[in-house]
Amino acid sequence: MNIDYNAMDERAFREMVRDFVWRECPPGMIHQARRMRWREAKDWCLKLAAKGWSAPAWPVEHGGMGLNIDKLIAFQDEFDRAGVARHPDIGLSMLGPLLIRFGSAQQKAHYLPRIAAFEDLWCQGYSEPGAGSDLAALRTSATSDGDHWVIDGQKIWTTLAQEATDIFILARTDPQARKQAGISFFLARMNTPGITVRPIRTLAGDEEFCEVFLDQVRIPKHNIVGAVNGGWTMAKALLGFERLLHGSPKLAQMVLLRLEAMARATGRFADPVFVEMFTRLSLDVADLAATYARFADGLKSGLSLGPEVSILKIWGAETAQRITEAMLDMAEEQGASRGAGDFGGAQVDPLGHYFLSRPGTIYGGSSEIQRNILAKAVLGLPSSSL
Amino acid sequence: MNIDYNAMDERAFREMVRDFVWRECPPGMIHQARRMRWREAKDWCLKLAAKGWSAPAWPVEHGGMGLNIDKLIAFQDEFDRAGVARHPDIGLSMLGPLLIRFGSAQQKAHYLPRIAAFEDLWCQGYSEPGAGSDLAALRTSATSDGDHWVIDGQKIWTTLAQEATDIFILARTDPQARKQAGISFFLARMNTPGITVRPIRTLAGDEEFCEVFLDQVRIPKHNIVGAVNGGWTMAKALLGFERLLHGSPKLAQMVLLRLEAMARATGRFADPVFVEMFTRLSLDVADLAATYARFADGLKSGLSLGPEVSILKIWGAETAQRITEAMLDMAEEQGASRGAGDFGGAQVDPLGHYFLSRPGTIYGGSSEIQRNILAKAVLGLPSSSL
Amino acid sequence: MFTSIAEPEHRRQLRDSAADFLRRRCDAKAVRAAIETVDGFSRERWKAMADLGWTALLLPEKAGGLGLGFGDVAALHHEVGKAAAPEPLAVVSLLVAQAVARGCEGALREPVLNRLASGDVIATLAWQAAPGALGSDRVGPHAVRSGSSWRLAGRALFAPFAARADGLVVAARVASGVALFWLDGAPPVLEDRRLADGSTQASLSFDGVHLGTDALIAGPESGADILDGVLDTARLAASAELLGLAERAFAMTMEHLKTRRQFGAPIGSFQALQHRAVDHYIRIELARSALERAARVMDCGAAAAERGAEVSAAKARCGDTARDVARDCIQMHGAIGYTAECDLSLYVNRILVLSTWLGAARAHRDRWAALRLRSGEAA
Amino acid sequence: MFTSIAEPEHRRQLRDSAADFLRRRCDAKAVRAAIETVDGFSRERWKAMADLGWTALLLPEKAGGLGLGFGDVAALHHEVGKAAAPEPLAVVSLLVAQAVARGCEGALREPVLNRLASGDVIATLAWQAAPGALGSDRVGPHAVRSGSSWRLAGRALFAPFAARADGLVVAARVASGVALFWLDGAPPVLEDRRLADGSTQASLSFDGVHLGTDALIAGPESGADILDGVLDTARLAASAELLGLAERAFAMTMEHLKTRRQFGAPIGSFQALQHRAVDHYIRIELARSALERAARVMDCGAAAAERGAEVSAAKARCGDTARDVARDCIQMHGAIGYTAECDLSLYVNRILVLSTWLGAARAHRDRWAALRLRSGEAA
Repeated sequence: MNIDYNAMDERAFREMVRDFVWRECPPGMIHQARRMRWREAKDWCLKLAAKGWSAPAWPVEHGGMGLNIDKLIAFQDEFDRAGVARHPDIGLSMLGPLLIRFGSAQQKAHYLPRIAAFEDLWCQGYSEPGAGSDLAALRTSATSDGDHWVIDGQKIWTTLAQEATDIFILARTDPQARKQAGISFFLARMNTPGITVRPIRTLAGDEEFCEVFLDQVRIPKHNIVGAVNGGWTMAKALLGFERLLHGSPKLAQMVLLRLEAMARATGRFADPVFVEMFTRLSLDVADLAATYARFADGLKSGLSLGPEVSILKIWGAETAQRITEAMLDMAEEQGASRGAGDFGGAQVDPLGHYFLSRPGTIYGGSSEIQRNILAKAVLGLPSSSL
Repeated sequence: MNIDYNAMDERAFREMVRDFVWRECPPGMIHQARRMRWREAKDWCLKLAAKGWSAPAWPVEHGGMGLNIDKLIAFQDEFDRAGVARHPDIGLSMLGPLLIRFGSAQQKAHYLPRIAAFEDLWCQGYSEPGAGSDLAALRTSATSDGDHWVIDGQKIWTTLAQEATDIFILARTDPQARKQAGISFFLARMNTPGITVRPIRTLAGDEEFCEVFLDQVRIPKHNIVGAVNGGWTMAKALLGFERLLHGSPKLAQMVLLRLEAMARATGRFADPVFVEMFTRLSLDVADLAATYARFADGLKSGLSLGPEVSILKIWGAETAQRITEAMLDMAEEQGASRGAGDFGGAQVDPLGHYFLSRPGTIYGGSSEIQRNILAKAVLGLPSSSL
Repeated sequence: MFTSIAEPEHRRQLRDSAADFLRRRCDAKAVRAAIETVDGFSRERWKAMADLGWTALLLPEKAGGLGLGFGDVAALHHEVGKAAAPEPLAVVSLLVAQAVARGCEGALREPVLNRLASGDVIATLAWQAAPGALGSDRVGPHAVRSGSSWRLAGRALFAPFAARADGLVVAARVASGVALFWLDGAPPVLEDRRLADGSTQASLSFDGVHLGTDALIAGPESGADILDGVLDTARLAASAELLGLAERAFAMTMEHLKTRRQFGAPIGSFQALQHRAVDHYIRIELARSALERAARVMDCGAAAAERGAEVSAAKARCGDTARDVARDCIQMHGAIGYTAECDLSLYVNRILVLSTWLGAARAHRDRWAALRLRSGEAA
Repeated sequence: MFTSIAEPEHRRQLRDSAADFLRRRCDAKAVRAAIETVDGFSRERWKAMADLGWTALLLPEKAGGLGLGFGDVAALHHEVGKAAAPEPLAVVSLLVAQAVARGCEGALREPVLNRLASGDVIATLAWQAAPGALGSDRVGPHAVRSGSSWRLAGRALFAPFAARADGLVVAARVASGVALFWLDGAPPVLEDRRLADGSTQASLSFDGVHLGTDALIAGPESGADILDGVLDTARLAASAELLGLAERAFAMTMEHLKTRRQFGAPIGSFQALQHRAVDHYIRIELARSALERAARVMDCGAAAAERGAEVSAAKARCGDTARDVARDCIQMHGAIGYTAECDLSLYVNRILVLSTWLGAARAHRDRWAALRLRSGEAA
């Protein structure tokens, strides 16, 4: 099993990935207008894990594929082209890289293999009610009690907490410290007494997010990552991973492909007004992808990501939204129905895609907040007092 | 000559106006992408004056036509349909109504007939360098000296000051008073010693605006309108006239008609992409006109104009801009030329119209400032400290 | 917040009584309860609406109606929209009852109109051949006379509430035009779908359906005109509901902006949000103007082309505005705006349905262009 | 402010030397002086640019050129755009010199290329049949061989600087394709027009023009390909200039926002303006990506269809972005932005010209769609 993927020719590597995806990925995982649940994704996840492909970006010594950036992009690209839906990946894409960088040797040895094998499914206790994107206003508290921390508070917008086995939690360990100082980063089993989950129904009718109530939750002291009161470092690093993740053009590309499938099946390419609009959207996506590649090139040549990387998330999320609005337009009366409908033989769920693309401009720092940051940090415009 | 226009049937009234305009208006005044100079407009203006039609909105006793709002709209509409360019009208549309409301008997008797006969051409000394839409920051001063006021300062964006015979000036008569208090409203001949004019060349290559320098300009005390330190009332009233004037759909309608003329002459109505865009723009203009009519109906039924009237100016100016951008798009390579070009036989100046529509979102309270006011005064959103 | 221009006294009374009823009987909780039922609306509330005369607004007084006009229809549906009421008011009172009232002079007329006006039955209209079809030139079902009966065939799409209906007007192509028939009892549902707002729409198949000659409401000499007329009337109502929905969604969002704080200030004090809010306010006012213009033109008895152009202008403007307002209200609410428990969701989902019902914006702009630009009359 | 990704060393040197030259020789005052002359540019500065080798960037070193690539052309023109330099660099060095260099193997080659490279002559290209025409399928002039000469006829539109030129490449339809000819001396100008930026464009008439057979640069076997190739090369340069123009106009506006105060604060602290500024920043970065992609594809020697698609994508994006940036920079400057004395005017006017030159955005999007969507390859 010790293949050096990075040494492979890109074409051969892509063929290998494509071949596996097309052969093994269940049809129910393809072209979905919503996030997959564990019961739906399980077969596929276990196949990936068995193949050693669950953690493409992790170093080989931690059970990952150790792909360099070119191969990582190619790997992801083949998944996207096939239309593979996102499986539960918070452990893999968020916590894993964080532990690799900041975790203790014991934490790495214990958690990483379990994440890569999908034995543990993680969720993140990050946002709080009323705090939105303003992390400095964090109110969940952790107080020391012997060899435990006792956590009290409430988290919200926790993706798929109802099926997670574990949660990582940001909590305030020093109530005196100002804002970001005094926050720590904890790991907890979801079955710890005092943790309750309440799913939140979304506009789309799904229960993708949850509230997580933390009532006197006792966590062993060794379940802290990094230093006590050092959680802000972790939070920033997570934001960094998120920025890259959220800047990916893949949602926009996926919905553009669905729009194209609808249009081809229903003969809309004979409508010049549609073609004009589709062309604009295609170029919006192509130029997003080219800009993403430019940032990736920068990373490869050793530049670090500055705040300007936010433009990818803003443009990607807003472009995806525009595309789904075009899907609704094209669907006409059928765009009002819940669930996939038949468009000249193509099965597409325009309303589902419309809803799916909404949170992209809200979570992980809303588009408004990203614009505030860019205006000041990149354009050097003066602070407003607001 | 004592016709009661308001008693006429609307159709007959319109026919009368249309007939006069089509017969008498010189071709050089039709479909112009810039403001007319006095030498270009003179013949037409004197014809209007001779007919008694120079001041349609003024009461009959002051030499106006005394039209009610329906007839006023019809009158203006016939001018617009014929494509009549705007002649020098600051005395007629701004100062006249102000004097009728606030002027002394002597001022009315002296100035109004001269304005209606185009003997005097007025310009307005309103904006100042660096003050933009922020009138409270006015710096031009007037100090009392015997039976004169002595005015010092500088005005800018004064439309066609180079050919005006008179100017009205806002100046600060009480430097101690805060902001809007302490301002007065003066009338002056342009040939008064100390007044110098410097035309400003615009992007479009015209000299539509001027700077006016006021250096120890002595004005007789009776040339003040309203009370000393009461100029803010005048300024607000002017803003009120301007709000209505600036809310008119006529610029948008005029450029839409030019766009249509270009498109018909060049066969662009066979292009579905053009038709889709033209339809959107047409509905933007039609709904603007319907909203304008709704406000006019409100006025007729005795409602006063609240701050929400600003929506007309914002939408009208921005719609006109979108239309002129569509003209540029349609003109393709010809859109880069200065002056009118031939479009399948239609003579149109897309670049001129593009430039002409720019100031609409800047002067008379920029679109940004209008939005600030609407957000607070109409939507009741909280003040930002900015 | 929104500009009110003087309305006739009887219309203001209609509005006030509607607003009062809806406040009492149709708050967000009541809407939520209704749309989670199998019907997707409340039969009780429907009956109460009928008792108020809402199902018979346009019917002449001698037929037991209120004898009101299109401006009044727009006013009522504007209020209905503000409440996001899910009852099939436009379907029953405008599509169905108006088709019967305008077309039928036979024995069916009185009993059907009475049953519809009383709120005892739900009925719907089936006609549409394909997505984006706007009128009598695109009728799906067809019929041939065979002795003393009509043999129907073909399909109709997007018939609202058809799987919950107790009767149906069906438009069918016949030899020389379009005829309208009354079909008593449960419609022949092929596939029933639930829409974003909890309401339902069905596609119907008329293959094998036979009707007696007494089922004919309107023959080919008038069927097409009546169909196009009731479709435009229902579009006027849908436009008014969209306006009301957009206004309320916007007003809820303004409240949210005033109360929710972030970074130490109410988010409504952020200028970027203020300016976007103003943009929506402007567009809502334009939508109101377009709606009022269409109602006025209809009240003046305009010809079909004029009526069609103005109704299409209103439907396109109200539909686009409402959808854009909905989209941005979600964004301005932040994450809470994406949840079903936020009342905003009721408005967003209903806007998503009504903005496509009886033609989405693009189709209506195309129709406006076909009616207005051909003759060289631009704006 | 703008993202810089590592460039090859020789390109950075080219940029630095260009920026240095332009800073010294082509500031706003110098641009203003040049565009008010009859020529609309400075012949002195033109000569100096030639001395730096800018007219011979793409020519092989053995032909006296610098032997550089398309990425380098884009970099140079990006700098030229930042300075709003009015000289006809893309016209002479890319349209004309490249047509001669790629096509001509006869006696004309050396002397013409030398005269062009030296900066001693201004020459232009005439080909375009109609507004919106993009390539060899829409050539205006035509020619027939008659004994030992070619008889030309027909018109060409939008030939830049033609009334100031001392020579001309003309593309003409011939029996079996498109041929290119060299025409020495003053072009046959029908109508000369001054453009927004002070430059000039003429329409030409070739009726009655006779050329010797030695005037043939490229025959029908290669004329169309060469014409399409040089047009795309010049579009790459125009896209780069547009990017540079947009960047500088934007940067000037950001400076204005930082220094100008209103209502007691710098206007750049107003959030609504900040967010709009960010929107333009994003689009400028997208334009940069599109431009770099097109240059890379051309440097890889892509086939005509691939090259055409990427160049059109870049021209559409850069043209639209620059025009939108220009429009909003006027607005964000306030009244001063509408005056000719504000340096912004130089940028706005040049953007208005270059965004339409060799095809405006819509034409290029249509071309992209024709090249990319037909084959089913979307994005």
